[in-house]
Amino acid sequence: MVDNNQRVEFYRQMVRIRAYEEAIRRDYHADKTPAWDIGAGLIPGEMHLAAGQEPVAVGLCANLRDDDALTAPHRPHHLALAKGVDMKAMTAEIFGRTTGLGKGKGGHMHLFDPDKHFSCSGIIAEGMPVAVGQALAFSRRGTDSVAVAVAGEGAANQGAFHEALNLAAMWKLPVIFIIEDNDWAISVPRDTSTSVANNADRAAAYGVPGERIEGNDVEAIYQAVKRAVDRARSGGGPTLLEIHTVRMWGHFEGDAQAYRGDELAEAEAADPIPAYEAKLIADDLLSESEIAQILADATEEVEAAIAFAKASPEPDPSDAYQHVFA
Amino acid sequence: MVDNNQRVEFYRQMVRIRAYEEAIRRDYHADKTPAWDIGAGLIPGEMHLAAGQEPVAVGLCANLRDDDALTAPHRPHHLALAKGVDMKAMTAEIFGRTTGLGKGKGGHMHLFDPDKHFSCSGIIAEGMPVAVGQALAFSRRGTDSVAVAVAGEGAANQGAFHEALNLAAMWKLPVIFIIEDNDWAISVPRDTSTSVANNADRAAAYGVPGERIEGNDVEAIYQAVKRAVDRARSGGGPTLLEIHTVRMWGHFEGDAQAYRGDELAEAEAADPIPAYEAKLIADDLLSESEIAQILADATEEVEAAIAFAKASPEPDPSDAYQHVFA
Amino acid sequence: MTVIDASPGTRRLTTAKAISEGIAQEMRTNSEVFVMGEDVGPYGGIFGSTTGLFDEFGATRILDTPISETGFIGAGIGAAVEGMRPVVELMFVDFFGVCMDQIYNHMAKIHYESGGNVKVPMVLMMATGGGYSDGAQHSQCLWATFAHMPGLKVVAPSNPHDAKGLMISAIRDDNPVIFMFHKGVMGLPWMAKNPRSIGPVPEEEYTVPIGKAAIAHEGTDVTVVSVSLSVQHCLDVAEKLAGDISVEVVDLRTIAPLDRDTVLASVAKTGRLVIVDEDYKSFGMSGEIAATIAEVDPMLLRAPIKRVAYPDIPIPYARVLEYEALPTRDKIEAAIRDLVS
Amino acid sequence: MTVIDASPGTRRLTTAKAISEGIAQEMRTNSEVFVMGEDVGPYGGIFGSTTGLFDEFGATRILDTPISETGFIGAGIGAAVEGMRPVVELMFVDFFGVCMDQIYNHMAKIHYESGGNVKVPMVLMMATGGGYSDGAQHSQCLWATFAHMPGLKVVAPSNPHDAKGLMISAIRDDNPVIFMFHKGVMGLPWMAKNPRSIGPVPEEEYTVPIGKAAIAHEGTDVTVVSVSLSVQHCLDVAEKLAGDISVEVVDLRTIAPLDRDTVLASVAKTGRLVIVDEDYKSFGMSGEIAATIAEVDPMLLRAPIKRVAYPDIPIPYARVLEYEALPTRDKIEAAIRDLVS
Ligand SMILES: Cc1ncc(C[n+]2csc(CCOP(=O)(O)OP(=O)(O)O)c2C)c(N)n1
Ligand SMILES: Cc1ncc(C[n+]2csc(CCOP(=O)(O)OP(=O)(O)O)c2C)c(N)n1
Ligand SMILES: [Mg+2]
Ligand SMILES: [Mg+2]
Repeated sequence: MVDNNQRVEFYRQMVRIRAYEEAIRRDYHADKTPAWDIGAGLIPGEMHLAAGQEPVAVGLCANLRDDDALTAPHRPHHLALAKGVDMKAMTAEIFGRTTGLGKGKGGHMHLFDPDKHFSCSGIIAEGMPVAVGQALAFSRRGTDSVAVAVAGEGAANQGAFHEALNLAAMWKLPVIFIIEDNDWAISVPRDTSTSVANNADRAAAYGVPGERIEGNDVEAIYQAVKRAVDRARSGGGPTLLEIHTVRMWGHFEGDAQAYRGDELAEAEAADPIPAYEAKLIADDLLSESEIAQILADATEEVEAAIAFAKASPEPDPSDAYQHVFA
Repeated sequence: MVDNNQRVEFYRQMVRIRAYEEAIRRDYHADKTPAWDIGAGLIPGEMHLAAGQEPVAVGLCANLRDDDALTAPHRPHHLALAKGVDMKAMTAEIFGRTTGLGKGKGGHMHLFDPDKHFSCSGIIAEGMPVAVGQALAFSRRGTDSVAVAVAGEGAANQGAFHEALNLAAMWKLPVIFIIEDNDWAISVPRDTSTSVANNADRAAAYGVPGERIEGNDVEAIYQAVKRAVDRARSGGGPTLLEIHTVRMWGHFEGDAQAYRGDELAEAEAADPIPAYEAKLIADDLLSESEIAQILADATEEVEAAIAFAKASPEPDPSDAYQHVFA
Repeated sequence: MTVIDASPGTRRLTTAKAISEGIAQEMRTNSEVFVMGEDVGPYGGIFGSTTGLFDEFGATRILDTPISETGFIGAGIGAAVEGMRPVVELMFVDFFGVCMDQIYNHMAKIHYESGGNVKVPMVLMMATGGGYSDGAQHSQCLWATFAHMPGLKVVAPSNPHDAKGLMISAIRDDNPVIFMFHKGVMGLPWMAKNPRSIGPVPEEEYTVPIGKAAIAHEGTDVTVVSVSLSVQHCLDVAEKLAGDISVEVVDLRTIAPLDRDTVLASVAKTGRLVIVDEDYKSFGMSGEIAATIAEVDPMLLRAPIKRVAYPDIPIPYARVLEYEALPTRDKIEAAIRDLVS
Repeated sequence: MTVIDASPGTRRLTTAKAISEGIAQEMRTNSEVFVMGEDVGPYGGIFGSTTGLFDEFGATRILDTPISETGFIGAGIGAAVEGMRPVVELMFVDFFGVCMDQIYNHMAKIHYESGGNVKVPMVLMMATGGGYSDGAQHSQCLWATFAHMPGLKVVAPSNPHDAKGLMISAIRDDNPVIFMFHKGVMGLPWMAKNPRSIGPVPEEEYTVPIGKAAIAHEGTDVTVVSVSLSVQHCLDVAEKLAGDISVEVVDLRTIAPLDRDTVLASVAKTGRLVIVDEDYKSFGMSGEIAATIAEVDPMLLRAPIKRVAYPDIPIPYARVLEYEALPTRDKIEAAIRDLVS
């Protein structure tokens, strides 16, 4: 059972993440006029947002400590925020400023926060072996920290998935592999790319527990991850979880999504936040005014982070030559 | 049931392959004196022989036609011979002669016979996707040819294994994936590299049939492959078979095998050929004189191939610059 | 001599459209040609290289794949070995690291290892280049990495005309061809672009020869050798400087095999050489061109060569950092002026 | 100036033993160092780079891995990011294609992308080179491929002394270092070798600086720049020609970052340059060295440079074909004589 305070906290975190993604979306497009120009504006480049996938990040990270590691894929904001990465430094990175996590060198797909053991990569599935190595370091040092690798359902068809699972299973390392199944890999639907309906079935190929969580339900996700984290912390080795979620927006900003057809309207209707809100209201855990307050707080934090980013200095051109080598 | 003629033919093929591997072994070491020098002699370079694994090649290839494709790994002789690759041209290749399959450019890990749709590669598991592509071509053309990918049990931990299986399953292609489990990947025993005891269990990760065949028994192998080939030819898609076999010799010639301990004696004792011979004798299918004749025929063919190779011209140095591009 | 026919009334296409038209025309005449890759189907290719093909040829000839580059590039090789002519897309060159073994140990070498008995007639196309803040893992050029590997032909057109002609040549070639299109030359509606990314393209099928550079702009004072998007910048600079400095722009079009003769002839004429390369500077294309001169006759050079290449740093995200590193018009102009003065 | 101490009585080791000794000494003093790779355990490394380590340090610090290069190199990166110092072996450089993404998109770039906040102190060692008929997939050098990628240091020693010192430097370096050992310099009992593969190695720990070339043989008539096994051939030729032609042999030792100053100083002295490289000729190391001269001052050269490099062909199996292509002593000598005459 998830206690009531925690349930409200889940809601708060999901609202916070959504407020973040909406604000980034707004600012991403703000100065790309008249039409979308990928390289223009205050936030240039590719932008992969995670609206709809908040339950995964929140349910997952509620089980993690700062000393646990998490490797995220190209769609990382929800995970970074839930893992406790500083919103200001992360936003500044997305705006390419010197105050950013990577001093403007990384960008939105390359957010590194060593204090929170958070990292990400734009190459599909390639964060998975890295998490295995973090878990290896933890276990060699005798700590009970765990490492989490998050990847999309499309990533489960990459060789790196297989190698990472086998290695973690073989060495019984404290790794939790999370597949975020949002039904799509860019324009390719899951059922034309993946030979099994349930990636958790692939756990059998490594002799590790596997579980698929339907419903995009933050509490069910929290519970399933909790079982996996407990197992990993106590030396029980890795777990593979596939979490069915929803990609409410395009693959990246600017994606016209013609390929989605009717499914798009369904996806938009499957927004997990109002659904969870309704539940909490029904359970008498949230009032209208609390809801408004949560949203207001989230908005304030997000806008402050964006204001911080915008007010931060741009790098000096010569900074480009720094940090090639330590 | 395997008919009696076929059983004798299985025996004949296994003897033929063993005679071949023994002769290559002899000639490989013949002029590497006083001690093993990998680059010296008439057959230089790495040499991976398959003594003990004959039942796999013979049981497998008895199900294949010339128009079926087979991609073999770094240990290819038994498979090539069973698939019908010309022994003389193959031997000449191993001796680096102009009459060789690749005019001396490929060597023992790179045997290509387009007429038999046979190829191999020295890179672990990387022949598996190629077989998928051959099957794709067959199915696009509407033929009932099948493609077979053979790889060792060590190869089943490579990403390419996973990607090839998923792709073949997704597209329901006529591919038979054969894992030759000889318990070792060079010096690394299977149980320290592979997180499942049975690679056939990995078939579940792709929703395809999987079967492990114990006993290194050519007839059981033949039957299992037959089911898989029939399924593939009739549009039923891929199958994953793991065949437990034995590596009687070193990983490559020159391998001192100190890491094997007692298991080595067991492996040498597990020679499948005398065992099968005894069975056929017991079933009254072979007499002593027939056995002697089969061996004599095999030896004669093998020695003729080696003589052909030795008598064939070495390439002209300038040939090195030919065939970079078609 | 430039092969671009710019006569008025000629139909103008984006490079993306020119590529997909080239593929479509080959597919109509040769049933062995098919296309495979991520998002090449209904989406039409992330950078538009397969736009419209799915509608015309359907799912049996335009195959969306899982995210399994080793798997599907290997499958392309297998199909090619059996005589088909796959056109396979690796979405970004930056992803080569997950599938390079298939590319350089198999696609590139099978023909040689087989003593010429097996052919691998396959096109592997991929997007290259930066300039739009896509960061260190999505902005590279890396052509030298492929050109360094024997057995691969590597082309990188700078304009729509050459793109179509090179694609048709690549499909018809019996060898594996790496076809690199810089995102900046594709003429995409959603990316800032040089007008040169849209240009005249004949309707009919035609080929542009692989292995032949073009003199994209004739000149006598200085030779500027470049490839792909940077050629557009070089042409802009050459036109700007015309009357003042006479710049000869060599568009390599093919990186491997390198058309050394055209480079040497131009340098013999001008005595000065600037190499402009968006790929990393060291151990790359710019070095190879310098070596070509140095091993034939360094005395051809009246002055040291100049390299305007990507410095040896990972590609930074922030625009100001990325443009510090990119080979921009300003840097090209400065290098030319420096050399000629 | 050569750093090899050849005073009589000095202990002599093979390069393989020198490498494993360097690793062992670092492991004794730093518990964060561990070794991972295929057959690095009881087998001791296919080319002997980890001989004896398993006996001393056991399975918890010397980890045999599955054949999952992306998996275990990625795991090395993860461990390094957490502050450990993994020494990871990729058995043959030729296998880089199955795991290059981890190497160049992750190991090489994380430090930069993180704005310097994350370090990846990792050694990735691998065997290179041919000459013993191992064919197109097991005989390559490919150092230029790694050197072309920013963020990687690439070393390739030519002798036991440098191998130990460079290994210790590499382990202590806070950056990823690619440590390439040519099989021919390892001093293996089962491979024909040059006596230079066994040599004096101090017992104590010492470092050889990364990024510094050595003048392996002083001379005044011609500069020969090379790396790894080819340096041994160059030294043989230099000694043979001594009295007749005075050859300066520059052993780069590190390929990236390249010690351009040492090369330039030598060429400034001799006016003649031969580059000897077992890696493929085009788009590689030889080009970069040529460019280094050409962009500083082509007038340093009294004659065109010569490249004795692997031609742009896949590596053939048959001995006669392979030796036709390899940079042999005869070819090096001929190039030198040609240049000086
Ligand atoms: C190795 C590799 N191949 C292809 C891509 C291009 N790519 C970026 S995101 C993506 C789809 C990923 O789908 P999924 O894993 O389901 O994650 P999602 O985007 O749905 O969150 C693709 C193909 C990549 N970044 N890396
Ligand atoms: C990608 C790759 N990694 C490593 C190697 C080196 N290698 C050659 S054979 C081999 C062991 C293969 O074991 P297995 O697949 O079981 O086949 P077996 O040798 O037992 O037939 C290894 C590691 C290689 N050739 N390719
Ligand atoms: Mg997805
Ligand atoms: Mg095996």
